[in-house]
Formats: sequence, C-alpha cells, structure tokens
Amino acid sequence: MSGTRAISARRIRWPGTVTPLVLGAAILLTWLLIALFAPLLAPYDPIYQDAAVRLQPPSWAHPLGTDNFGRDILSRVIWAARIDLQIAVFGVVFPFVIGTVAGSISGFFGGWVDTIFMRVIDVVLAFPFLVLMLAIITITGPGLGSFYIAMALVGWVSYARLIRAQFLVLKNSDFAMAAVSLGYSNSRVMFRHIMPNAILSSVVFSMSDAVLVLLNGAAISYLGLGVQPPVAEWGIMIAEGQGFITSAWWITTFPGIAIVTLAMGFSLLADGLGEALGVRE
Amino acid sequence: MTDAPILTVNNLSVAYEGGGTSHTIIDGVSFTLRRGEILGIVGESGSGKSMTCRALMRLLPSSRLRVTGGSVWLEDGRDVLSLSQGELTQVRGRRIGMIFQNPASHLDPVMSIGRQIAESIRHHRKIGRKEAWARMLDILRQVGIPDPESRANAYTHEFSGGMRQRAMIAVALACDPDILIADEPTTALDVTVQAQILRLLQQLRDERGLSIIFITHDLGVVYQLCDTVAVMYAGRLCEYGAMHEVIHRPRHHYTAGLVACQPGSEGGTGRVHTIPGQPPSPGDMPPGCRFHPRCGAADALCAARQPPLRETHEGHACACHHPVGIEAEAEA
Amino acid sequence: MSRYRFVLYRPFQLIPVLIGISIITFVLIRSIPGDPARVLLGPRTTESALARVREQFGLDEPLWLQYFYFVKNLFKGELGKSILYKVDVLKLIATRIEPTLVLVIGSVLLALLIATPMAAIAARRRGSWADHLIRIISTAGLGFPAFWLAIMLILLFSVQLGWFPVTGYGRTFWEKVHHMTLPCLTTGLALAAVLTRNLRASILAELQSDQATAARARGLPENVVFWRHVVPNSLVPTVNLLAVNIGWLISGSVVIETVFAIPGMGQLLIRGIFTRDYMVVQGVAMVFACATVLVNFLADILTVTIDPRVKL
Amino acid sequence: MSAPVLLDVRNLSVKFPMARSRMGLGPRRSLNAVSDVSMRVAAGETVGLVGESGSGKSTFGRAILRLGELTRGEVLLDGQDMARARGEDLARLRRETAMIFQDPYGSLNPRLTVRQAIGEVLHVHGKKGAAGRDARIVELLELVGLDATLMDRRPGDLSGGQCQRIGIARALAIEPRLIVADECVAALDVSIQGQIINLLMELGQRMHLGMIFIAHDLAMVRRLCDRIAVMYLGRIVEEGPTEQVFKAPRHPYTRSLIEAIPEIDPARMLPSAPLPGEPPSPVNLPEGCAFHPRCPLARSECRTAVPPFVGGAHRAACILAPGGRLNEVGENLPETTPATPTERIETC
Repeated sequence: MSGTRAISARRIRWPGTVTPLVLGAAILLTWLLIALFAPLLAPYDPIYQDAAVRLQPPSWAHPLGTDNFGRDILSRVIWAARIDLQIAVFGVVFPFVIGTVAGSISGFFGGWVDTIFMRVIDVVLAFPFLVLMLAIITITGPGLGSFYIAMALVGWVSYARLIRAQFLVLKNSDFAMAAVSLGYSNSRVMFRHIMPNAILSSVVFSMSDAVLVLLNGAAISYLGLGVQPPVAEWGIMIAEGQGFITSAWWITTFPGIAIVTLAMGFSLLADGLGEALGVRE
Repeated sequence: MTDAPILTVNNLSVAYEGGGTSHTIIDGVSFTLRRGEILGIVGESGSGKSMTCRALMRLLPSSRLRVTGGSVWLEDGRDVLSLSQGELTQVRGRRIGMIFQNPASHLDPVMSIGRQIAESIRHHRKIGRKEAWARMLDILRQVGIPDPESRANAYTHEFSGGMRQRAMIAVALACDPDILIADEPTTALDVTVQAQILRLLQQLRDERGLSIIFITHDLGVVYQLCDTVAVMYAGRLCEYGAMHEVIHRPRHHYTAGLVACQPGSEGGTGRVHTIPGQPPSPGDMPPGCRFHPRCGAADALCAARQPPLRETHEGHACACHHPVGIEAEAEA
Repeated sequence: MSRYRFVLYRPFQLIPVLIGISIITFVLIRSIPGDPARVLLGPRTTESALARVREQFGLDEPLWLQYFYFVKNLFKGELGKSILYKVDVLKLIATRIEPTLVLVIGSVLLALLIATPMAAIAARRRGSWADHLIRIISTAGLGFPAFWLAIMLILLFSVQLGWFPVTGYGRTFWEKVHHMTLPCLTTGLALAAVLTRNLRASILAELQSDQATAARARGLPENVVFWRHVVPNSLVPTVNLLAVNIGWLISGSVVIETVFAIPGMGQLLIRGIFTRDYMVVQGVAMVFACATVLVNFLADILTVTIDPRVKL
Repeated sequence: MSAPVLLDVRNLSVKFPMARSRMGLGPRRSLNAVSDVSMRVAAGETVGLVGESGSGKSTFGRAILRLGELTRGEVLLDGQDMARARGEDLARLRRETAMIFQDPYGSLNPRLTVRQAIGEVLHVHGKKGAAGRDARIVELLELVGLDATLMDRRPGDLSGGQCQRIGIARALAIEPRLIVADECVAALDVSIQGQIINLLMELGQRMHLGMIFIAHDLAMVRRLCDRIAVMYLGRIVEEGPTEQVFKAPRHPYTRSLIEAIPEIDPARMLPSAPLPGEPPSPVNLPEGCAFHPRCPLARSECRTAVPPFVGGAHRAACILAPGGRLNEVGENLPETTPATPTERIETC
C-alpha cells in the first residue's frame, strides 16, 4: 500500500516551524562569522594581560568578566572560536577521508582484504577512544598537530565501518545488480552507483562526529595535552578557570556555554540532514 | 448464516490531516456482516480497504489519520467508534480478532507464541495460569499446529511461513471472538500454503460460526472463499453484494474491468485485459466519480457528480451513473 | 540452551583481537624516539637497571623476538615497573581499579535510571511540551563537555549547597558513596543524553510497529502493550548502544577522575603521560582495552538473553 | 520451436557454502540452491520458470546471467560457454542479455533521473553519440508506453508500474537478445500487472527476444509463456509446452500447484484437502525425490532414489509420470484419494 506508507512515514517534528536543519545551520553560521571576524568583534587582545583588572566580574567594560591574568573573557571566547572550529573541521575531515577509502575498498572487494581491515578495526575499537589518543599523544608530544594525527589514526574506524556496511547492503541491492547486468565496469558501479548512495550516511554521521571531536579536542586541551597556553581555546579556558570557581565562576562558565552551543549546532544539523536525506543513525 | 447483522458499518469516513491540508482517505463506506458470513473487501493498493478495517478497530496507523464520521455498530447496539478506551480493550480480541499480511512482524519476536496467546486469554478471561495454558494448547491444535506442547515455547522466527500465519490466527482466536478481520493474510504465502490457510478459515467459519472480513486484492481468493464482496476504489465503495452476483454480473465498470483483468479469465491465454491508466493518489482525487478518468463509459455527468451507492438488484448495490447492463434507467 | 554455546568458544575467537591489542601497545612504546631502555626507565636510572631491562626485553634482538619477550612477560603478569612509583605496573593498577569500576558502573546505573523514564515519557506523549523539552535537553546534552559539566555541578552542589565534597575518594563505604555521587552523576548525565535520544527513537518505532498494533488488536490495554511488548523490544538496540559506548564511558572517566582528583586508573594514565612513565601508560591502555573486549562479550550474552532471534 | 537455440544451460548447480557450526569444527554444510538444472531457450521464445519461494528459481536466473555464484555446469550462449567467461567474453554476455527485477523502485538508482539512467546505458555501450541520445531515450520510452515528459523525473516521483516500464526500457537500451525477468510483476497491482505482461508479450514478438520469465504466479505465466518449467527445491520437476503442462500435469507437485490457484471458475474450486506442509530447508534435502514427504502419491521407492527426468518435449521427474519407472504405458497420474480433510490439515 504505497499510499498508506507515505502517510504513516514517521517524521520527526520539532516545535514551531523552525526545522533542526535551519536552526543548526544558523548556529554554525553564527559561530563561523564570529570566528572570521574575530579581530573586529573582540573588544580586547585575547592574550593581553592587564594586572589592573584581574578577576573582574562581568561589567560593561568586560561583558563576560576577566580572568586571573586580567584577560578579557569575551575576547578570548571569540578568538577561541577559530581554534575550536578548526578542531571540529580537521578532526573530522582526516578520519572521514581515510575511513571512506578504507571502508569502500573493504566493502567492495570483500575476501581477505575485508578480513584484514575488519580485524584492524576490531583491535582499534577495543581501545577506549580517548585512551588510545592519549597514548599516541604521549609519543608525539602535546600540541594541536599531535591531536590531528591521533584523531586520524583512531577516528577513521567509525567511518570505515559505516561505509563498509553501506557497501555490503548496496552491493547486493537490485540497482547495483542491474548496473552489473547492464555491463557497467566495476569502477563505474562502485563510484557512480554505490558510492554516492553509501556516502550519505557518513556525511550525516560526520556532523554528529564533529560534536565528539570538538568535545575530545577541548578535553585534551583541558588535560593540558592539546592547544598550549596562552592561546585562547575553550577547553584550556575552562581548565584555567577551574581553580577560581569559588571566586570567579565566569571564567569557566562562558567557554563551556560556547562549546555547548557550537555542539548543539552540529547535533541539530546532523538531525536535520538525517531527516532530509532519509538516513537513520 | 443468520440474518441479524453482527457488525454494521455505517458511512465510515477517514481523513488525513497534516501540513495544513486535509484529504479524505475513506469516504462514506457502509456494509454489514452477519453471523457466519465471509465478506471479502477487494481493491488495489491505496484503495483504502485495509484502512477501513483499521478504522473500525480504531487502530489507525498515524495520529494524522482521523475518523471524521460514521458509526460501527456491534450486535449489542454499541458503537465501536464511541467506546471508551477501557471498553475498547474488551471489544478488541474478545469480540473482534484481527490477523495481518505479515505474521513475522505482527507477532512479538521476543515472546514465545504460547505466552502471547496465554497473555490474551488471561487478559480477557480472568482465569488461572494453568487453565490459560491448557486452553492455549487447545487453540494451537485447532489451527493445525502439530505438537503444540513443544511449539508453544517456540518464538516467531522458529516457525515456517505457513505455521506463522496459523500461529497468528491462534493468537487472534484466543478469546473466541465472533468476528475475524483478516488483512491480506495469504498475500505473502505460496499458493499451496495459501490454499491451506483458506481451507482453515472456511473450517473455522463452519465449526465456530465465525464471521470473517477478508481483505484482499485477489478476486480469485474472494471467489473461492467469500459469501459477499465489497469492491473499493480510491477510498470509496463502488460495488457491494452477494459474491456470485457481483463477480458474474458486475455492475460497476471498475469491477467488470477487475474481473476481466484476472489472468485466469477467458481461458487464461492470450493478451490480458487491462484497465488503462492508474489509480489516483490520495491528495489528487478527480471530481465526481473517482473512476471516471479510467472508465470507458464515462461522460460529463460522471466528471461532475459523485454517483451514490444504489441498490440495482436485491442485495446488490453499485455506485455508478451508468451501470453495466442497465441502460437508460440510470439517468433517473 | 544451544544459543549460549558461543560463550564457550567466543573467548577463542577473541584471541586475534587480544594479539592485536598487544601488538599496538608494543608498537606504541617502541615508536618513542631514543634508547628504548632509557625510555622505559626514565631519565634517572642506573646502568645495571638499563642492562636488566635490555636483557628482559631482548632489546638488541630483532623486533619480532622483542615482541615475543614482551608477550612472554605478559603471560607472567609482568607489565614492567613504574618509573615514578617503582612498583610493578600490574600491582599499581590493581590498587587503582576500584574507583574507576565504581565510577563506570555507577554512571551506567544512573544513566539508565534517568534515561528510561525520560524516553518513556517523551515517546508516549509524543509531540507534547514534555517531549519537546526532553528532546531539546538531550540534544543539548550531547554537546556538554563532561569536565565542564563536572565543574558546574561542583559549583552548584559542593560550593553553593555544600552537599558533596569537591574532590577525593574516601575510605569507608559511605565516604566513598558520598565522594562518588557527583562524578557518577556527571558521566551518568552525559550518557543519559545519548541513551534518552536512542531509547526514545526505538520506543517510538516499536510503538508504531506491527507487533504493537497486533497486540492492541487483541485487546491488550496500552499499558500492557507498552511494558510487555514495546519496551522489551526497544531494549535490544539499547544494550548494543551501551556496549558500544563503554569505550566512550572509560574515556569520560579518565577526564572525570582528573577533575575530581579520584585515585583511579584514569588519573594514573594522565600522571603517567606527564611524568613520561611509559610502562604505566602501556599497562593502563592494555587493561582498558581488555576491559572493553570483556564488556562487549558480556553485552553479547545479554543480547542473546533478551532477543531469542540472535544467534552468535 | 524450430528457431535456433539461443541459450543452452547444461547441468547447472549452485551451492552456497554455509558457515561451519560449532566454531568451525562442525561438518561443512552447503545450501543446494540449484541442483543439476538444464534448460534451452530459443530466440523469440518465452520460457516460464515457476516455483514457490525457496525453489531456487531466482538463483538460477541470476547464475545464468553471471550475476550470482555458479558452482557447476555450462551456460552456452550461441554455443559459447559463459559459465566461466571473463573479460571480453563476459562483456559480450552483458551486451546480449538483460535482467528485469522484481522491485520496480529498488532496481533503479534513486539518485538518477530517467534520462541519466537510460542515457548511461547508451553511453557505456557506445550506442549513440551525445546528439542522438535524447531522441533514442524518447524512442525507448515510447516503446514501453511512457511519455517523454517523464525524462527528468527520479524513481521516487513515479508509480510502481512506471518504474517497471523504465526498468524494461533500460534493459532494451542495450538491445539484448535474451531477457531474464525475475518476478517482474509480483510487486504490482493486478490492473498494472496485465499492462506489463502485455508489453513483454508484444516486445518479445516484435524484437524476437528470448525470454525467461521467473514467477510464482502460474496464471500470469500461462498467459505469457510458450513453455514452462516447474522448480521444486532446486530441481526442475516438470517441463513442457505451457498448455500441455496446465491441462495434463505429469508431476504431482505441478498438479497441486495448478489446483491451488484461486480461479474465478465454478468448475475449479480449491481442493478440500490442499497439498499439506511446506518445502523443507534446502540445507537438509530429503533423500530420494525431494517432494516425497508432501506427495499424496508417494511410494516407498520415492524415498530412496532421485527419479530421472524423462519424457520427450513434456518431461517430468516422477516415477509415476508417463515414461517413469512405474508408468511405462504412459497414463496420466492417478487421482489422489487422501484421507479426510481434517486429518490432512493436522498432518501439515
């Protein structure tokens, strides 16, 4: 009953007319603009230390207050958007590319190639994500570059598994078999017919993955193994403010809110995209 | 078959409401069911045959679907559509049982068949665990499941296709309902297994006086099983009457076309008769008679006015301005 | 019972994964630049200690032989000695396991306690304000950095209200409960966000499933349909989700132990990294990996128990 | 059929290896999807392949087009064995054969428009330069009874019947000589089914195509096919000219199958004692004749030996069939006299 199926198809409705896609895109766009125009928007230099205004609560001069070095929190939050957006983007792109290539090779060819990839994936997945990343960073030394290397080495498995599963389903789908029966070459079937359909779910996944990457990046900086001071980054700012929570709550609170909103933007975009493209996690 | 109707559906309508618009999915469907009668509801995908039965069980699959009018009278004079939730649970399963096309998805995969049946029995009749279990075994035996003692502990996925359908019939009949609604129960089965299930339904009718509403797209199955038949097209009832009368002397052009479409008709060889075009979609119904764009006998009247369902003969009603075989009188 | 036969032979199937884990940890330590013996013993050490390590791991032998010695030591339960604490890594880990275990199990229990009713309310009153609220909170919850949430909870419950201690672990049972409540709540809340979203989606799907419709059609009241047919079927994907998230949960505990200064394995790991105590890093990583494998194995047993269709 | 043989399948078998039970230490088992099946199709001839689910008919259809695994046997296309063909030989098979699938939506790439989907076939096979391509697409669409205005639609916007016609147009674009249609009307409504059957009938005649029509609906097969082959558990149990098979079936299974079709005919009501049981799993095939556990005529001989497939143009694999071991005289099957109806039901 095609008619009833169309009607009973489940649609996730969000309150009002604002769809998650629009809301998520708006949040991300806002942060992107903030990051781009940081020099214009930030009232102060993010690393300038002014001993005269240490630990000031939010005021007209310093809307989000100042930290223990007298640096303006608002300016630091704005400048940090550049670093954290970069973390979310690069932390996703490298694993995405590696995982997609590995997953499609594994899924398309099957056999021993697939077996080897699956074993490697099993082993990498056996390690808790952050633990393996930390172990890698131990070797490469702290810093943003190390973070990206660790991210690429660890994060690709999720994409590889996802793409592989999609390939296995699509490879046996009627339309792929139709393509083979019409005499199309292997590469045409793989790149023109299977890949565009398979990659949709990874694109959606990459949006929710961006949330995890962002949180991981911030956590690693918080632990002191990522971005190094005095650079403004939300995770570091939270770490720096932790010692002052009893006296200066604003130092930790505002960078946290920044992370939550940016992450929410990615989550909403993932929900919206998944719904629009008919992909379910 | 006795004359007193056990179920009377009167002018049942269902609408889909969403995105600011509302369109009618089921438009004024009426029929009656008598004790021991097997009524076939035939129609193609999207004709609303399934939806009609969901509506009268108040099991519409989406909150956007709403019954907009009509009534469903039980034998005791209650209207199913105005029952409270509590009363409804006493009607479903106890008075009206229901089986579906795909037993694999309509049975709980993580509960054994026996427990599902016993659960229904214990819910409707307040009896003990042991008694319910014994009764459950009895029902499994009645629907032809061999070795019920051990099969009762099996799960859905451990049954074959035909056995699953038998198990679902057992679940539906657990509380001895008067009416069984069968929503395309044999469509997914192989023909030899279909024949077994049709035979079983006939037996249940003969032995228990069960009344059955049998929904199908296959006129052949209707011919083999039913006493009366209702033909639906695009959400409306277009013909209704005694089965032999409707199939051998169809009055509605759609029914006539459908009978001629059967691959087994005309000796079963040569080109197949077809109905040109395709059924309309729910959001885009043609005005007047909904079949007129595909009908060879359509004229301006058909495009302008919806034909009412009228009795052409004793116990045979048809919604057509120009019924097959009845000439001028239709104009009146 | 034959469905449970995999319990007997699954451990053998896990051997390749365990070998893989040992290879990765082996390679990790060997890829640090410099003299491995010096790397393993730290900067301040004696020549005799260096010689002993070189002999124990055969550091002048070919790499595959070194790996062989490494595995042989593993079987003897020797993961090497900590540079900082001067004790066997395994013994060190043994003293640190309890707080981490309490944290992980406590968080899972709290998360289930929070997520199940939330998801049930949201799914059954779909489209109501309660549903919208739960969904917005859980979606936002996905993006809460655990360490920040921890600080916020400390600010509220410890600093403002003074209900819970800020840091530490305690000695007696009740002290431990007192100390671990906030840490468990932190990771529990983060996990609850993920669980609520997924459980809500699978309950919604099950509520509209054919089998639920059929259960209503045989006259079962909505409550019976929900608790007897909808919830058991929705739990199947949730168990898998929990198993998948165990790695994530351990990662979270590493950070949370640092925030609350809990003397667990996570804190040990972080200290190990800062003090370049490589043997500790290697040992903790390995134990965590094996724990993940074990949890996934347990999840398989649970899945088979609640879903008779699954064959392993 | 005097026309030259286009496709000659000889002793084709397909076995799917199954995972060993008990951690790979149990006995190696395999699923016998197709066992020792032979079939010939001449140009311009339509052969129906019928059977219930699990009979192996689809597996067979895929194997002969090399779209699925194939364990043993030969697939001769114009006398050349394609069973193990590679490279250019395989490309020739692809050029000359096409498949029509069951799911009208699933067999089309959801992301491609009609123009792209058919245009791609023309492009890959170098059928037309870019200039003539659109004209050819219009021509193909008209051939299958579709309007050229549908060119830029995607499958999601089309009805099942329209998608199935596009599937046929796409298959015709390579100008094949053999078409395998796998349950290609099963997912459609009755009134649309007839349209597709008529279309296939017309095209088959006009283009002199060889066609294998795989279906479970015997009435449809009777309309369309010149010859019919009945499969049960991976073997052909009966084969012959359609009308002969329908009017005088020689295998008890074929007869039960025909009897079970619900027809609108007062003379052909369903039997009061339908064929009991369901086909067993292809993993553990019964010894002897695979049908014997369900057969109302089964003798003790049926349990031991696989009956030979005998009898000229109309052949059957049953010892009771004309030419079978117990029926040298060639009489048709004896009527069955089963036990009481209820007894039957309970044993199934």
